[in-house]
Amino acid sequence: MEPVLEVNSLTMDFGGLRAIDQLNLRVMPSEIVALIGPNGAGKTTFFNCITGIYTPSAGDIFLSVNGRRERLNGLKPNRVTQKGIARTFQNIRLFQNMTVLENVMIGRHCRTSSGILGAIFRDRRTRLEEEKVVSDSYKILEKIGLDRFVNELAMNLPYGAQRRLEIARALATEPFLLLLDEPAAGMNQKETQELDELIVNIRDTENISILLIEHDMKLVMRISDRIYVVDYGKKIARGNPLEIQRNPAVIKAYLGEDPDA
Amino acid sequence: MKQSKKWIKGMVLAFMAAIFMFSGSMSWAEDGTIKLGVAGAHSGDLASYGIPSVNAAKLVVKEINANGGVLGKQVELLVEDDACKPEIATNTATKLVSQGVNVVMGHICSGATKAALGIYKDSNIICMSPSATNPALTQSGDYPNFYRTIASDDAQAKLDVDFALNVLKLNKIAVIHDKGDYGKGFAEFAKKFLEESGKAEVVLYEGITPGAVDYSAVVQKIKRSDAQAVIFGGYHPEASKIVTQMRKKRMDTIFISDDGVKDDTFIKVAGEYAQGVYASGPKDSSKNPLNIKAVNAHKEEFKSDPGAFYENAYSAVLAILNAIEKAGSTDYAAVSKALKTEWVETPIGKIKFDERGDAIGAGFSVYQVKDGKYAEVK
Amino acid sequence: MNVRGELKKSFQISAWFMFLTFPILVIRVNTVENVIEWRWYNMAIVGVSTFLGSALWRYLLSVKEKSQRINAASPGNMTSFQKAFSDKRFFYPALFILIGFVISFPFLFSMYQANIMITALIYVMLGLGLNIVVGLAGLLDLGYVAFYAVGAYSYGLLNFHFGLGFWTTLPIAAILAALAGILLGYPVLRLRGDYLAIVTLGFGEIIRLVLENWGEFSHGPSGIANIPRPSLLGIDMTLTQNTIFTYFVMIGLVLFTIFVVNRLQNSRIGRAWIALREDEIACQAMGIDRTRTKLTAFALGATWAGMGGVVFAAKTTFINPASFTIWESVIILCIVVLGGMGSILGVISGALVLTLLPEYLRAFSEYRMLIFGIMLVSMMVFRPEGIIRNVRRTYTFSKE
Amino acid sequence: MDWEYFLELLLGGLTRGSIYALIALGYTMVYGIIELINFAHGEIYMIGAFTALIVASVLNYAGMNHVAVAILAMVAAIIYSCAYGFAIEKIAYKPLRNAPRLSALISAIGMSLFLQNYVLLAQTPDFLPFPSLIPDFDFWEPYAHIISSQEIAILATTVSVMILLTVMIKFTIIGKAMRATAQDRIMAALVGVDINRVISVTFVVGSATAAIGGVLIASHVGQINFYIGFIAGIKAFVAAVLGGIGSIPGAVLGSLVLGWTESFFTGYISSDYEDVFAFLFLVLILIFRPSGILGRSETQKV
Repeated sequence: MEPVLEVNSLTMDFGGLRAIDQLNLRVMPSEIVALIGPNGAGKTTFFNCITGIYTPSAGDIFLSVNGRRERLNGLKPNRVTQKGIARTFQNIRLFQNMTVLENVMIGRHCRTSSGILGAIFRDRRTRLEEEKVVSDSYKILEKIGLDRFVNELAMNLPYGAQRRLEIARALATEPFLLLLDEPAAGMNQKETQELDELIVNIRDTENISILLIEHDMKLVMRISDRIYVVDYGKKIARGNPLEIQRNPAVIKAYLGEDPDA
Repeated sequence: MKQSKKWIKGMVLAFMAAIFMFSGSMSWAEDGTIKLGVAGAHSGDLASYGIPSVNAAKLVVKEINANGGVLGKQVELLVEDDACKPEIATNTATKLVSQGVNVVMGHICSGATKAALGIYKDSNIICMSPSATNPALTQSGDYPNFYRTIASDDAQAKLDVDFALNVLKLNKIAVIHDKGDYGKGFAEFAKKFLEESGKAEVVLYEGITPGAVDYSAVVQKIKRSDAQAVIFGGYHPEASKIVTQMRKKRMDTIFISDDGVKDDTFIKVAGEYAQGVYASGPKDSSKNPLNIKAVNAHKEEFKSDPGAFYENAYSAVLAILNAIEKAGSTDYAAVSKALKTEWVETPIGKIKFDERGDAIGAGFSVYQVKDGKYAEVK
Repeated sequence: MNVRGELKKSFQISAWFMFLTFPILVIRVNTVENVIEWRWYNMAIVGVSTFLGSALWRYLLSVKEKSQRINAASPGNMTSFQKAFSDKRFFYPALFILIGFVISFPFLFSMYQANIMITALIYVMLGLGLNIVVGLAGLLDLGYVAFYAVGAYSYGLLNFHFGLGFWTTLPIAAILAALAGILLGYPVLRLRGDYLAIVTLGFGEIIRLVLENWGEFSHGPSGIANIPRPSLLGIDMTLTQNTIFTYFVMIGLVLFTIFVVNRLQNSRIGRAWIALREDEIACQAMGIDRTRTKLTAFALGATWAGMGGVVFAAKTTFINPASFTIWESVIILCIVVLGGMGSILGVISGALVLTLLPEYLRAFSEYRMLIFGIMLVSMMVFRPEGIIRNVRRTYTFSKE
Repeated sequence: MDWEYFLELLLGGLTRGSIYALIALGYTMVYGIIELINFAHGEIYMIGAFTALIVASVLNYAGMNHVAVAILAMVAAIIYSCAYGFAIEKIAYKPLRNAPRLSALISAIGMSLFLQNYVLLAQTPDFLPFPSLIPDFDFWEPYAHIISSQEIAILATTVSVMILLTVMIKFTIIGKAMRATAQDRIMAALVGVDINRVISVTFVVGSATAAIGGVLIASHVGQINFYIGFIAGIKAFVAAVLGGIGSIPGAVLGSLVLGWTESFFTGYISSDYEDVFAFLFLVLILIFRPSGILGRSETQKV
């Protein structure tokens, strides 16, 4: 089977600083892959390279969907999203002054097409499309469990709900691959548990592959099919949770220093 | 389809009927006063050109009212600000018209005057400006209701150019302007007259940015052009900067300018460097008893010397009120006729108006700064 | 205790202001005539007025702080005004009265009132247009006046050279302004915040300066005169009739603007603008094309300025570059922010306040700009979110 | 190539640039700390010049000697400008610290309008001659046509103010607090920086530079009115952005570049389109360097 995401020797330099060094990574269809590593290891930079916020200095990024393999290097972020990669952000980046529903509706933007004239004249096609956007978005919120907040402003949501809204918004773009940047950061035990179920649920029902960055090792070990460990931009280990837990390099570089992280 | 067209037609008709019906009833009842509108820049960065005209109007009206008014009626002043902006000037003009003014003294800036004149014209109101010098105002024939007590830019430019060519016998001249309505208008005419004369070459023609902190680059350019003289169209703040910088660079290029520079502030600011500068301005009437009286009245009432266009405004008010007196009413046609036929004594001399609305008798002469004062060049 | 403390504070502030205003308010120098005038009475006025003023100021500030604590922004928290507005029993009669008033306005009041109302309505249009750029898309544009100038000069020049009428020019000017919006928007796509502001300010000035200097094209600083007023089927109208007619033209145009802006705002494109304003990175990550979204905002914002410019030229019958200075952009920006960014009703009230206020302040003649300045500062201090806060649309769903 | 002409333009541009720089420094400081385009900064410059004029006139009237008058006028201008800057911040900006940034901008615009009209009404709408506080030294007379002593004074002041400010920001405690506040206001407050004090000091220092600029420039130009602040302010702000707003050397560099641009464009092409070119130049610079010449290019945290 062809991997959904295939990253070959990706390198990213900032001036003299090498943030990512020759990184290879694969995500297979319907797989949950975790990317872990100490702070500053280059994980978020890796996400930014994939989603087009940064243009990588070297290496290739391929996305394979329905048998078509496309190179993503140098595409603008919105094009990457359109191709089928959605993401969440480590420091929550919701549209604070929009309602929860509208946040999700924004996610539908790239899957809809009505234009200026449609907006002004509200022809039948635009009306139908708009109705569909609203109902689709609502369905997503129901699924994520945020439907009771529909008309709240995003800024007024509790912290855990904001994280979930980020996921809902990303799902609305109909991705094949979902990148989650520390989805459990700042959540309590119960919230993490719920998130855990949510992620697995998304994978199971939607057939979406998931690549996540996470510091909560319990979560990572519970849900990941495979784990990549990076340090100083380099991959130091790869394997299933059990292998990783036993890997001496990982224990030395990461778990050993800070087992609770 | 047909149905809807009919519907639109009906709407339009009903609409027009409403407009005609109501607008008919909006005439203004005569009351016991003659209403004189005074419009111009009374706020903003050009206020200093407008406020003296308000003072002039106040003083004239005060005196005339004390002596029994005009046609036995008291004169009422309606003062409105236009900030020298065309868009505000239309509001000012409609406000004055709505208040039922009989005549208007103003506006100060040519642009604002042009915008307001259409409204006065449609309302049959005579408008006399003390300071709007744009030639088109009288020469285009578009504004039969317009008069002014100041000469137009082209008349002034002609005077300055003739002076440079015939008296000073110059043959290389730089023409500089401040890009403004007044300055550029003046400079364009100066350039045209110079080129038509064939006697002198325009070696430099440039606009400078008003309000800039210095003009050294333009001054260098003048120096390099080898001009014998600069003809400058604009106002005194820029003129004094240019003159000062020229003199500091030890250039003795002759400086000839317009009415906007013939201001005592220019001499004060430029100090010793002002010496020898030529500027055209209204004919010297400082010996005219009416002028002396007007200036003294200002000093007494406002405790300061009158500012720009004070005499012109004073004369304009006198001319307007005199014409109403002679015409026996505020009727548009009668007053127009009186303005064109009746001579009147004013601080700028004995004047009446020609067919186009320019004052006859309010000539210009060239002045030169001598020992800190403008003296008429004979 | 508290009263004494407050009194003491007021005393200090009043003493501070007496010191502050001493040279400029008390001494007047005239270096032309070398006269110095001492005006001690001004100091007394300042002392008393700041004493009272500072007490009031602090009182209002404390009120504001209290209300802020209670009032968290959320769509459920509408002002009483907005609540009344959304109440149908209240809304329809109010709307009816408003329509009646709008229609009868020029007949009830003088031509002057109709005339300044036209000006106000032009600014409503400009405000709504700029609201798309600043309020919705969050692009700080300090050169909006450029498009206004494009509109006004389109009419002035097309009429001068080709004799095109008001109604023909209106759509042409709108298109030209939109094109100008795209043209100016393209190079500044990468800039954000204040850099964008200063570059757009530069563009505004460039347009004005070109109009001023390129006399062969634009008639230079002396402007274009005798621009015809709006016409109706070639009927000859007196000035008063024409003013009334222009008033209704403007009412129509404003209604059209409100209609279109309202629809845009609640559409796919409108949501993209708001998302762009809220977070550019996240917006792109959601698959929104930043370039296109920004350019549509610039273009659609500029369109209204273009049409406003045509009406402006027709109304004043005379245009010159001096009408399109940076102050004009600033005033339009003030309308948007003072009214309430992103809120149509807010922008309308902002425009009415900011254009009618200086006119009605004419009674204070030379003090009016001073009062205007104080107004702006105090409005922002006590109500930084503007007169009317933007309220997000809510949706209702029935649980299945 | 006419070298003398080139040199003259270079010097002219240098003077003009230093004039912009004296105003731009204050702009850039305030912007660096609270990210506000302080529209009223130009007005503070104007008030400084007016205060100096008033004080100088009164003292001259009282018959004091020339040097004392110049010094006292300058000191008074600085004191009053600082006081105004301080008061403006407290009234118009401080209550808006947590409000949307545009609200603060509008407040600044309102303040600017207010101050212009305040001086217009309290003093005069006319231009007033400004006495030359810096004398033309006799020994310099032979070279004065190349560069006058006043121009030298302006140049020297610009350079020393720039150095002083840089030293202050780099090495003093308050300077460190300023940098911390500029980086992250909340974090700075958490580690014990008194934000209110830092912002007040910034306004006061910014106003002091504006006052020095106001007096020197007015003395060079020889006339002032209530409107000079607005015109100069816009140009100075453009210069500050050109150099990279928030950066002290950037403000000076931007000002000089702007001064030279205008000077050479006028000299070799035409002064008709001088400002058009200046603005186009700004646009071009910002397109290729979106944070100005010396501005830190913001790497966005995602």
